[in-house]
Amino acid sequence: MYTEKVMDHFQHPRNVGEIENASGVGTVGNAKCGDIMRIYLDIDENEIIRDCKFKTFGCGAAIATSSMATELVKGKNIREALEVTNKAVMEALDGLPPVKVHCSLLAEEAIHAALWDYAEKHGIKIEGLDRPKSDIHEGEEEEEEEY
Amino acid sequence: MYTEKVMDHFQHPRNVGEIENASGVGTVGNAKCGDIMRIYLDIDENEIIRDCKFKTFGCGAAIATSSMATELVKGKNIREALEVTNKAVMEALDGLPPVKVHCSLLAEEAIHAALWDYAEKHGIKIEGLDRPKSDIHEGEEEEEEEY
Amino acid sequence: MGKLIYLDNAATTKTAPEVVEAMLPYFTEKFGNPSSVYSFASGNKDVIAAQREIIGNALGAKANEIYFTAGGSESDNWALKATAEAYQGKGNHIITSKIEHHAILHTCQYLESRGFEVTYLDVDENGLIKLDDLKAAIRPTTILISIMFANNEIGTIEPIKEIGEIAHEHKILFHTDAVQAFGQVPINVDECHIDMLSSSGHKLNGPKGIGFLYIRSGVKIRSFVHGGAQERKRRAGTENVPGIVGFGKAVERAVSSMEKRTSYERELRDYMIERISKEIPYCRLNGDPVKRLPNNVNFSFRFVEGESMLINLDLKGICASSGSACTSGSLDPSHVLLAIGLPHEIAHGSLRMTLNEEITKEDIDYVVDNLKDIVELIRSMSPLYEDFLKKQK
Amino acid sequence: MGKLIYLDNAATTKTAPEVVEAMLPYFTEKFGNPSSVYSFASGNKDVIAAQREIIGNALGAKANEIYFTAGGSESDNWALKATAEAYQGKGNHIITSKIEHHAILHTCQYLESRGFEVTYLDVDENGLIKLDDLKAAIRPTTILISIMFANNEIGTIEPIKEIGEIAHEHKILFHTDAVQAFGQVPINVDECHIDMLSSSGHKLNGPKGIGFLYIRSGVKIRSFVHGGAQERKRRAGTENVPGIVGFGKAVERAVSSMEKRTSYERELRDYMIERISKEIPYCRLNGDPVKRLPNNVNFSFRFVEGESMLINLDLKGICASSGSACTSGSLDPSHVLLAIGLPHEIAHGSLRMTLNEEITKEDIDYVVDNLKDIVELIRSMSPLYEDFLKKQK
Ligand SMILES: Cc1ncc(COP(=O)(O)O)c(C=O)c1O
Ligand SMILES: Cc1ncc(COP(=O)(O)O)c(C=O)c1O
Repeated sequence: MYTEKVMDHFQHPRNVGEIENASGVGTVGNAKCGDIMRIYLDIDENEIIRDCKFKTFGCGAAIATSSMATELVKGKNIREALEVTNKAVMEALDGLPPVKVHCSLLAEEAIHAALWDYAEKHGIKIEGLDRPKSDIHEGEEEEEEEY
Repeated sequence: MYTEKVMDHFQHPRNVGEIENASGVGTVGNAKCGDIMRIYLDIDENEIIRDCKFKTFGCGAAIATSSMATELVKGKNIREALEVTNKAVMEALDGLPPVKVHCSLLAEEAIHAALWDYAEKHGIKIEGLDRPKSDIHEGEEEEEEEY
Repeated sequence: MGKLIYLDNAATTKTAPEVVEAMLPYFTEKFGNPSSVYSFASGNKDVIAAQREIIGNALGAKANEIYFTAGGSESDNWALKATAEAYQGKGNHIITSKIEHHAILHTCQYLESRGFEVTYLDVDENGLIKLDDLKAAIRPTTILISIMFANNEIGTIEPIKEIGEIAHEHKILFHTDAVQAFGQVPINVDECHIDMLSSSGHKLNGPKGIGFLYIRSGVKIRSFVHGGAQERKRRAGTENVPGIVGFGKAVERAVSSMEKRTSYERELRDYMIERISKEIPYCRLNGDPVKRLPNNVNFSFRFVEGESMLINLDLKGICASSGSACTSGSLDPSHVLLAIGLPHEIAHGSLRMTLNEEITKEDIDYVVDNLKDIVELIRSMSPLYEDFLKKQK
Repeated sequence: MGKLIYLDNAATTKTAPEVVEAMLPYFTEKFGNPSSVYSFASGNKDVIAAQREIIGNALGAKANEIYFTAGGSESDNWALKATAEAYQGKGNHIITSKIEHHAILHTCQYLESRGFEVTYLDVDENGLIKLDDLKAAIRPTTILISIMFANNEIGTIEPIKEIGEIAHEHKILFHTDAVQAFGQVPINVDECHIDMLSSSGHKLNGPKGIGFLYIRSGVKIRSFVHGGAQERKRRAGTENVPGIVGFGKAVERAVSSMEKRTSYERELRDYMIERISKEIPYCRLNGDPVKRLPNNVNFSFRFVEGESMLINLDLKGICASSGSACTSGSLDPSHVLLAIGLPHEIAHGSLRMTLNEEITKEDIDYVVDNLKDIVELIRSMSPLYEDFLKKQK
């Protein structure tokens, strides 16, 4: 069901953990729907993401996308990090099953939420970054029954 | 599906043929329903059935019941022959599948029809013998669909 | 019993040994439920997808248009009942033919009892529907045309492409029961404008208890069996993995061997038809002589009843079937033989022999030689024949 | 992969080798259509009758009350849809429970869309329906009560005898989905006043794609699949002879071994439940601890999501299942776990392990040891656990 890359990141997740006094923290998803992602960012004065950690409650894809997303944003500056879309995460994992695409969206949202938190804490505005949705599944339709 | 006795009478039918100038001939059933039986009787002056022959268009059970019926009436007197019911024929054959019971009725009717013909020709009345139905299936319901 | 000559391949076929071989691992080794997460079972999902692909290819269809069922009857029931329900808003009229299999006819009768109207098209003396009749039967309320690809008794192949064109022109859904045709004649669902197609595994050397319904994407019929999310949520029930694997293998086999096999069978068939026509008097070939399944031989013999032929043939190790009422336990002979215009008594004397690639010319000779004797024997006992001979004089 | 510990016997079971053995001749040797006249095939009719006898005996039913289908889902659909149709004149109300299999629930939803009214009974925290609720739900228009014999997720065995008595008292038909129970617990249809009962072959080491519906004689439901005269004219389609033979063998096997097998499984089950309860913190046993299928273990682990448990177990060669939404691709966790009152996030962290007689105590130890590590590992990555620990301080 999962690609080798997904399985690798699931079995050996990168950057699991917390960052004390992180520059920004974002938590998205909800337990009701079975996945919650929390991302910690450590951002230096040049707006470079020096470190990034995550904690995730969720399925194999949720864990793998969290791991991959943290890998992708680490070392990037804020603007570059904003461009790490769910598509980028999926591609880096060699794809996800259709029913798991929402996990990659969750990862994108978690980064955005952490960046938003950073921006708020520092009183800055990051162009192209919207307030995170309180619930990632808001407005998401349950996969339509085919007929 | 058929008992050994039925198969024996089907494979080696007794008394197949015609009797020229028979004392009585009866034909019952119709081609529409897939079975016709014709029975020839040779009855002597003591009302003993000296000989009996049949021709049948029909399934295995039709042929076997014809054969058995002729065997059963041969040598009997008229009154005894009247008592050769379809049940007697069936028993003598060690039974018939339920959907084939009507064949044994046909055999009974064929004997009755031949006896009726004999009675008419000789201007006598045989007690307990009714005019044969023109069609053995008259009034017979098609096997009810169970539900 | 000695030799067995199996000439009833339209009733069912032997599951090919390589089909059984392909199925076996899925009983005891790879027995997992394809819906499961763990790798031991989830591979079975791919295996099923592969069979869908094979079958789709064989029909010129997409894999995801193939929905596995328990057999031809379920497929027919699904197609008719679900179409009736889904397109009820558009109309309540269905067109079919008088020679369909009971899985179609009895379903139509059921639908009639639920307020639908059904036109049962007549067929000509060879069993072909008339396209003009079809056109004339179409109403604004017609929602479905269901005509079988080939008939199971007399082997007649209907003008499916032309029917499909008429249906398409009138924007009416077209279903075909291809239970007898699939694997015997090439089928392309696009060329024939087929929207739904039924098939059954055991008719082409696959296992019993598995079939499929092809449903063109866009056709909005719902589940017939509600429950789990199998078959893209359209047919619930844990997948019959061995059955599906066996079916896929059987289709692969049937399609790859089709040309060679059917040309062999066609030759044998015609040889058999010729010998019987020439050597047994008072007989009639049923079904179209040309537009005919490659393996179907069907004759009526006057003055003879079918079941007694079958039993006599059985005693010689020959398996065949008949449209006689007696074989079904009812009083009426086959509705197909009546529909092509046979009188009852002649319909009762019909014999169907359906060949396969294992049958040899020697087998055919053996069968025809025996059949000659059997017909003669039965006629010698027949009061109808007696009357006929007397009239001749 | 090395060792495989299959703990998903509620999803499907391995077809027993002796079952496959019994089926094999019916593919390639005795492949005849049971409806045929000739002796080569007609013997299969008796073979089917013999299986019907075996199954009838296992239930205290008559052989002719057993109707073969393609599986549990078809049996459930048939029972519900045909009853609704046949007893429409009497009423339009059906009573079922919130924890039924989707084959029941989705069929009920379908029937609701067709004008029927359905009461879905609540269950208590162990998954048991309350008899008082049932009594209160009965209306003059109630035509059917359908309550499962045992639940497929949490293993709870419902008070079937009491339900049957209530149904009987009110002259309401009683159907039970016994797909999980048949072969695991003794069932007598008369004692329990069961009018219809569904079963599926592959849940008791029989083949996939075969099931049956028991219909008490006198219950006037019609065909679900119309067509040929098979199954006493109530379920059309060429009989799946190998499937039926395999099913019969599996039932024979399950019934004769039931006492020994289930007491073995029960012991293992309770050992496993005890170890997990004691050794893994923040867990909850789902389902009734006593009124429980002998092979069912179902736990929820807080702060843990089910699918990631399954994948980690899979990596250790352990096959299990979860009520997590993620395993089904939907967003909601199992309706059964919600019905017994679990909050969503706890329902997501459920794990079902269903044993069989081949599992050993050593296997259980291996599984529990690994499960402990896996739960700990997943918790160490869980933001919910992090929050929980912080609050504890
Ligand atoms: C309780 C219950 N009912 C019905 C079914 C459906 O059975 P099948 O998948 O064999 O159609 C299952 C199993 O999937 C089940 O566990
Ligand atoms: C034309 C046709 N349609 C439908 C069926 C039904 O198929 P099955 O018996 O596999 O359900 C058959 C065969 O019996 C058939 O010949």
